[in-house]
Amino acid sequence: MSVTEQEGQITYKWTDFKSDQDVRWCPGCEDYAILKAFQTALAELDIPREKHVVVSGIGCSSRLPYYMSTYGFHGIHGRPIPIATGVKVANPDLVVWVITGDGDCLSIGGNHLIHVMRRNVDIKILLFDNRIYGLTKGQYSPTSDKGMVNRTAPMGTVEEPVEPVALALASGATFVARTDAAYLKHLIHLIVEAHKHKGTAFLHIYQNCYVYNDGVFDDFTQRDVRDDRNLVLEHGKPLIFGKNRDKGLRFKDGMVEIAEFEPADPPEDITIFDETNLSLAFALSKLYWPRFPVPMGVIRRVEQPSFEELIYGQIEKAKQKFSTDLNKLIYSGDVWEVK
Amino acid sequence: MSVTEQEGQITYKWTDFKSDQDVRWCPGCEDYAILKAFQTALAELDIPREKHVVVSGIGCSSRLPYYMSTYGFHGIHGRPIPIATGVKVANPDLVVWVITGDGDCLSIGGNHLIHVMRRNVDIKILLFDNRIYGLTKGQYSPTSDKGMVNRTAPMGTVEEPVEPVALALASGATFVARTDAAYLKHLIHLIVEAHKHKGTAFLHIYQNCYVYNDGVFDDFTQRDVRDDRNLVLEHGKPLIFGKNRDKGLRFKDGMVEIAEFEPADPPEDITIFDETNLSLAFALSKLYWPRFPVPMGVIRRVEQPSFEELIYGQIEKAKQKFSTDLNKLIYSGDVWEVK
Amino acid sequence: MAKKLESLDKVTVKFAGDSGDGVQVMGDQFGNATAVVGNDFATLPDYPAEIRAPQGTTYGVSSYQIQFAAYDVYTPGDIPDVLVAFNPAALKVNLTSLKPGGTIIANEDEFTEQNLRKAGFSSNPLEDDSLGSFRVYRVPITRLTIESLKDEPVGHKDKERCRNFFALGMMCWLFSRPLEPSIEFLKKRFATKVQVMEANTKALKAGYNICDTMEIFPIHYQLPPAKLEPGKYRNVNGAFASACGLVVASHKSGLPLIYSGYPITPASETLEVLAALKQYGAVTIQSEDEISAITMAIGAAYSGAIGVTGTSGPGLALKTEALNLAVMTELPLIVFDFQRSGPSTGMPTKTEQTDLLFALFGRPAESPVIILSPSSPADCFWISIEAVRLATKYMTPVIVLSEQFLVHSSEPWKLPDLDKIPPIEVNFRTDPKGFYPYMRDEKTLARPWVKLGTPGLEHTLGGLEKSNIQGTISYEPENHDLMNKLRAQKIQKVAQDIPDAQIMGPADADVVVVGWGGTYGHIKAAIEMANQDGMKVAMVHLRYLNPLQKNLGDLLRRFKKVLVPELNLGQLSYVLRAKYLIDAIGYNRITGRPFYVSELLNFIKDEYKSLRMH
Amino acid sequence: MAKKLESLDKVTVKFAGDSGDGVQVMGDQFGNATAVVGNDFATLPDYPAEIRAPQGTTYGVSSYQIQFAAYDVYTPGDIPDVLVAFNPAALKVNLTSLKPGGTIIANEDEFTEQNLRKAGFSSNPLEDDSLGSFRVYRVPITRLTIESLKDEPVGHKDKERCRNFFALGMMCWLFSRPLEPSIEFLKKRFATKVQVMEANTKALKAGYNICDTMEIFPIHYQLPPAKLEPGKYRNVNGAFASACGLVVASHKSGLPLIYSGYPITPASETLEVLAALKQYGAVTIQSEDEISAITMAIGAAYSGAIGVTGTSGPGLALKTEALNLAVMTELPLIVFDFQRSGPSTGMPTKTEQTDLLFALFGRPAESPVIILSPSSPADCFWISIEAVRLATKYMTPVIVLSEQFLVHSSEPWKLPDLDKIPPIEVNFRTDPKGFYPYMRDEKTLARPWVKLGTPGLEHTLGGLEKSNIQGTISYEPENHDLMNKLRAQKIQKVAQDIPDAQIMGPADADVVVVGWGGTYGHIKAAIEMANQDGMKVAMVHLRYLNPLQKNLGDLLRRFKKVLVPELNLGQLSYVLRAKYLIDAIGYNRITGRPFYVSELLNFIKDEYKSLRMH
Ligand SMILES: Cc1ncc(C[n+]2csc(CCOP(=O)(O)OP(=O)(O)O)c2C)c(N)n1
Ligand SMILES: Cc1ncc(C[n+]2csc(CCOP(=O)(O)OP(=O)(O)O)c2C)c(N)n1
Ligand code: SF4
Ligand code: SF4
Ligand SMILES: [Mg+2]
Ligand SMILES: [Mg+2]
Repeated sequence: MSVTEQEGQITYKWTDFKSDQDVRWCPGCEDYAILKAFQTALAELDIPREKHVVVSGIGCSSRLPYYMSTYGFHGIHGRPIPIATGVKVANPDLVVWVITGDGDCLSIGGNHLIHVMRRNVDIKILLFDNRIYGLTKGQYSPTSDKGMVNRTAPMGTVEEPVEPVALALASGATFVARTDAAYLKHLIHLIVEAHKHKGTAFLHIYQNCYVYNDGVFDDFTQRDVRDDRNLVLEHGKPLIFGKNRDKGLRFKDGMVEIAEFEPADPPEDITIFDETNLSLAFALSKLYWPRFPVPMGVIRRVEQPSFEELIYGQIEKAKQKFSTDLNKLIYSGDVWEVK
Repeated sequence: MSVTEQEGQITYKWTDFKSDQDVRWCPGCEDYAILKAFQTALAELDIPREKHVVVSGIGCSSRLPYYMSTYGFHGIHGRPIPIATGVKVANPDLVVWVITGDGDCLSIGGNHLIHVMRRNVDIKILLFDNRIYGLTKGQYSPTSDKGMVNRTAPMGTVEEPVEPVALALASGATFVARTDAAYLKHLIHLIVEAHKHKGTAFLHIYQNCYVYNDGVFDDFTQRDVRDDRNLVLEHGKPLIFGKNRDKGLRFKDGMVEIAEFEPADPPEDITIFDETNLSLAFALSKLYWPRFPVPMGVIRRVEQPSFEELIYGQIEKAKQKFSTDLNKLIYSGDVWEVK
Repeated sequence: MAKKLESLDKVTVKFAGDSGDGVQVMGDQFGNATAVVGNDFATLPDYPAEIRAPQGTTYGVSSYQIQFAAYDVYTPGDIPDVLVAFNPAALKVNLTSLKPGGTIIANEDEFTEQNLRKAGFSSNPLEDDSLGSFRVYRVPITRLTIESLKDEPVGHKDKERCRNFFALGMMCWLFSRPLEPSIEFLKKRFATKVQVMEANTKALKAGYNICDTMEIFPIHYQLPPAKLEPGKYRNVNGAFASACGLVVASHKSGLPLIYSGYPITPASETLEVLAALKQYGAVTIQSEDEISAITMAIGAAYSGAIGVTGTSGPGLALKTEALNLAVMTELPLIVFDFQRSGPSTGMPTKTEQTDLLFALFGRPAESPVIILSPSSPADCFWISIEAVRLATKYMTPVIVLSEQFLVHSSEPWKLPDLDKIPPIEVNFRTDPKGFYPYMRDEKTLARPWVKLGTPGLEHTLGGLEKSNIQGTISYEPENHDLMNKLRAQKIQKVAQDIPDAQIMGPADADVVVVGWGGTYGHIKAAIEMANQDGMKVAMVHLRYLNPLQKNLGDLLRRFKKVLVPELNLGQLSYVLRAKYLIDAIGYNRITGRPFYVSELLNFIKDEYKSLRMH
Repeated sequence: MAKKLESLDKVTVKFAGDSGDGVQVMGDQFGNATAVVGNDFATLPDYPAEIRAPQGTTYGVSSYQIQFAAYDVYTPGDIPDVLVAFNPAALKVNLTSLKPGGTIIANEDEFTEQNLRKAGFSSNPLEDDSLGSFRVYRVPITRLTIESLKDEPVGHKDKERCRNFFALGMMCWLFSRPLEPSIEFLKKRFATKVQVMEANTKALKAGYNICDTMEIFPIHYQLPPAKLEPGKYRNVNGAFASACGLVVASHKSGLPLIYSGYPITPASETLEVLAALKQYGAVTIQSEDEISAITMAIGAAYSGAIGVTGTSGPGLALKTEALNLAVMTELPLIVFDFQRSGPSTGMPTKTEQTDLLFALFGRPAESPVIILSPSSPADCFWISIEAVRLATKYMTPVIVLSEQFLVHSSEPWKLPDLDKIPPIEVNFRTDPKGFYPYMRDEKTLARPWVKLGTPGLEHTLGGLEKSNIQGTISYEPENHDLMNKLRAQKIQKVAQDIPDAQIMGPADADVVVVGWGGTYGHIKAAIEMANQDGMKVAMVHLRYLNPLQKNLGDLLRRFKKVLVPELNLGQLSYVLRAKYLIDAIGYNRITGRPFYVSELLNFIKDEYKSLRMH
């Protein structure tokens, strides 16, 4: 550990967030990249290490807390969100992170995702979406493509995949962002943005599972195609993409179309992206390659009081309004005396 | 029972769907109205009574199966959807209904809602949304208004309500509709439409709980105001509402605005409603009184193969492709003989 | 006209009527008046399963039973001596459980043809001979109430609603109870509705006075005060006592209290009571389901707070998996199970004691936890405190097995001196030197508890098996064996930290009756009667169910017969048999209601007799 | 040069290496070759917990153990006589469990400095004296493989990958096994990759021939064929046998099979096997969680199908609430619990038998179910069929307690004549006359099963308590007591319908060893050895755990000592103590691996000795 205290400031290196445990993901797994990004982001945040709590469920991704030098909790399958909620509500001073997988968060744990969104608990959720169950060796997940052949669907899955971003939005998310594990800088940036947000932040990360679902995101994340196949969102800017920035999106009456134009000369009716526009965010969340570019970046960000803020607000109010004398509590009924 | 067989046709009256059990909801409860509508719709459908299976969870609403003369199953809290899925998959000939409440379906059972939508199992879900827990005597539900004072939130709830329609849409719903229990005819109509749909149908019904949440929908459902405060959706028609049909909605770039106009003369740019337009449906689902009229009717309807259809399709294919001789199964490994 | 005044020493009264008849308020107020005259008492409200059943139906009957006496009272009474029936349905459902020769006071105004039909009477029982064996008083309560309020400036409906206070006035006269507590109550309750308050007060007095003037009852009764320990008392039910105990434990330990629960009958009450105690810092969360409720509590416990969750059968079932996480991470966690009739949804508003084996064994793998159980409504307070003490000291989940009966039943509670309750000492680890997350305290085998945010103690917990001491993930065969045995030993060590089991009753008894939970009062009453009848029967009542008290086996082996009455099919019996190879004999009934003292007495008698015959 | 050929009667061999070394295939093929020469055998694959641990690490070691003999084999062997170590890590993790004086065959090419360091060796054990007590054969397996394939038209990597077949060839020579089955296998496996097939075949032969030619082993062995019952055999593991049994039961009963499960180790395998059997009509659903899995199965059962769900500890925990719904609605439902090490996530890839009390008591309230447990991989087939028979006949959930060990372990299975398996008779109610949903069959107490869609039998089931016979919602106290007792009796009645418990071993034994589940083979082997050692020890192995067989109590009371070895802290012991007041003595170890026969033998010896001393 090398913490330098300068004028009350702590300066961490990303390695200060490494634990002494051997990392045991498969060689080639993109979980390594996310771990590194996470450690780097935490070093950037400059918050004392002991204030961070990293809570996870069960899955390959959920092993992450063991590799961190912060406080950590490796929970049970599907439940990292309520565990993290408990941690945060019990001690709002902590910085609470959730590490979860597509199975953990969207299959068994899907309900908690809905409810944490509407509560807006100030926790940061990093969803490692590899569209497969890694730890249990290759069954399909809720984000697996329809028709995908795998261990529990030898003739192909028959279910439509669910879109995590759309689900979060529908549930009342106040911060939603998306990126790919291979976009290291973007990922670090979004982790930092997620932290800055007061309330629940949901970060959807495409993550390649090298063993059971290799290359599933390649079509739109490979270095040579990504500029043409990603739509990087910027608040207040028109929805323009393409290596030459010569394509844009137009939304009207709930429909979207791609406009192509001369690089320097976008038409006026290209839709301007607005982080606070829920319907637009939802429409964007449902764009997929190859029909559309895949949106990346902050998809929604709005301010709203957090759950624990409101809870402790009520407690303060009650303390002002009612007596806090414990005796008053037990004497609160009709009391009589026997002599 | 009075069934008349005419040229192979059965003719039911709604009373043929009544059971011999006393109905035990509170006097004044709107569950009575939905029960009646349901029985009436079933009579309209002209399907043999024994083909209907009504599955419910736990809650006031979930008592409904006992009052039906069909097959019924009163399950456990939050699980009617998977139970119904099991019934339907085991026997696709049956007509399977789910009766559920806002707590049952959206709190403890929220996850099953997501997953049945993406599976598109051919079951029909009737959500009785009274924005409260009735059976357990008045705690708040996921649809309760923020700030509402109730038994578990004596200083008001601190959670944003969840919108069932938005959640269903985000999860991949192929049929979503909404109405109010007081709109008897509309309700009957939508139940029939739900039945016609092949795949999961989700019907969101506002239902007044007379005892614990009386009048919560009155603002936009009372007879004298409803025309101005509801937006009745019709596929292919412009989004026009108002007693005098002098107001309409315009959607652009994810934003919506109300246009007022002369009754006979709607502007051209009023958005045309399209049942298959997902983004529009989502945007509509988030409109609330008093800022906007509340959309009623079929909000989304698209065709997609149902879950059980695909499952049995695969089974048929496998039967054609592989031997169905049981001995082949046990002899499938390396077999040797001991003499 | 002076009325005959007789002395009685013990009475059970039941008020019964439609949900709208206000019998619960009436019962509560009668209890208060009973307290003031110094009788001991116990009460049992009974609500209909339906939210608001149609008026006049048998399944819509709400009732309130109270037993009071000139000496110690342990139960709300088996079957009433006196039934106040506000309508035919109330009479109907209570007829089969009324003392032979008992008294019925019926509001004859409600015995209309329609109501009689709804209740399933073919003719009016007040007029035919069917009530021959009872003393029946027909009182036109509704009409008398309205008559007495004819000058009051409130509407007809409001006047009618005063009939419970009119009836209360009558009962106060009949049993010589003062009206003042009820008058005080009305003042508070209707502080902003003065006219309603005055109408009710007037009805109350009218009910009292009319008995004094008119020939309604030929006689009235007086019960000398019970010899209760001196002190201040209040009436308390289990829901309130449990919540109160948690708040006090939070203050005594200096730890924040986080209670997360999902509504379920009859657990909701405790959540609701706590939700209204925010001024004491109690945080309550209504979670989306029981799984999130318990996992939130686990998160809170990891954070360094008292994490509590409460539920009933179906909900506890859902907490099973997460409970094991708490066992594995060795975190203090309190889980309340307010037992109700099952399996599955069962009879959700009824009581039974069927979750003992579930609490013991209701988790996959070897998963020992502490199990406590309160014996009475007031004991719920003490058990809450004890649960927090043991959970934090031994770093383990504690299950508190309460019961629907205890939640609603009430009894006078001698209010404790809060200052005399010892503090709950919690020593968070703060020293990073030599720290490992699974190092163990020698005496308790507890691992250290760390408040998150403490520098230098960063560590990760989780559900995978951990190496002892270091706490890193371990698949080492011998370590797993060791950890399983350590987890078991840790819970067994608690036996050193709790009082020994005590025998109540004659030292030379041949027969002992062992019980647990809310049957305490019933067993105690039965034992006292048995001993009065000349039998020598002792009693052991367990508040600690896991581990069992260390002297229990030896103690039970002293007796020729060990009897175990339970509201289940023999769960404690099973445990005693397996642990001590004692041929425990069960009395097992699961009817959804508490035992009758009389059936327990019969059971004891029969077993006692067969013992003597050998 | 002719080599010395010796006769042996029993050997345990273990293949160990990196996941990439192909030891599982090698083991399977060695098993096949072993079958062909007529030895009896049992196998145990062991996978690393990590998906794909870094190469050369100890936690990345994959292994395959096989015991084979000239007579009956009951277990895969305690510790190997022969270890084939593909790398230093494989040697490292197996060193402590290798027979003293045993044989090590090491691929010396992998004993590089880097690999030695990764495995935690400070010096090369093949070169220092640390392996002194073992017979060590250093073989440059990799180099020899590549050398032997120098003319093959495949890449270097592909050549290297043939080293498992090279080693297999060596082992076939060493134990005189034919190569043909493996050659056949390669033909099928690489039907479309002829060059790879040929390379592997060549490597296989080269491995064999090199031993014949070169001085690698001074000796080789031959085991005479075991005297197995004549018939056709295949090697089978528990996952496949369980799934197969369900498919056969579905055909024998004429009922559709709906299996819904959520993936979890080691239950996923059975779901995966079934998912690939669609041609037999098996419907599998991968549900969103375990709760939906079981409730889907309940829906299927209500519909009139065989509803099955399978899981392991944490998943079973989640099914608790719904299981009670099936108990209450009295529907046939099969629940597989493939037990694994817990509590909580525990050691998910390891075995233990810790869910017996959970299966018995792991539900709130009184909730009896049938519990069965297979004794061996092949028995999984029969238990599946028995589960379907009993569930549908008694209209009740059945829990099948399988184990991680049984799922993966394999043994030769004498293939049954499917036509001789009796049909499972299911009589759906079709007659509306006099129908009530809770009327009961006199003999079984089962209520009628109705296929949904049957006209005139419309009814509603649910979790609320029902009146007996009519099946309407009932809060009636005596009805609830009756229903609780009927549900219990119904399960007890099954004891009339199952074979009595049998004693295996000497009729005049003083000591009996009682076991259940996958320890069958280990206990049986220990018992045989004990009796060979002159002790008189009998054995009773339970496949029916609830209800227990009706003669069991009497049978056990005949013995002076009842020993109960279990991979838990004494769960069957607890049951036997409680039921029969027998002082059952447990041998309890929870290490995540099966018993060693030797430790059981020691336990038996000690207890036997202490008995003689009295
Ligand atoms: C209650 C329960 N059910 C099932 C499992 C088995 N299980 C462990 S991880 C997992 C899914 C892993 O997939 P995902 O969440 O996508 O994480 P990944 O491994 O892909 O990172 C499952 C089904 C479990 N541990 N607990
Ligand atoms: C596992 C479980 N948790 C909790 C309950 C208690 N419970 C029964 S119904 C209900 C909620 C009812 O609300 P809703 O679904 O909105 O139905 P309503 O009564 O309003 O129609 C709850 C919490 C239960 N029966 N089972
Ligand atoms: S299985 Fe996939 S997700 Fe899991 S560690 Fe390996 S590559 Fe990564
Ligand atoms: S509590 Fe509300 S929802 Fe329930 S029956 Fe009564 S009025 Fe209807
Ligand atoms: Mg995944
Ligand atoms: Mg509701």
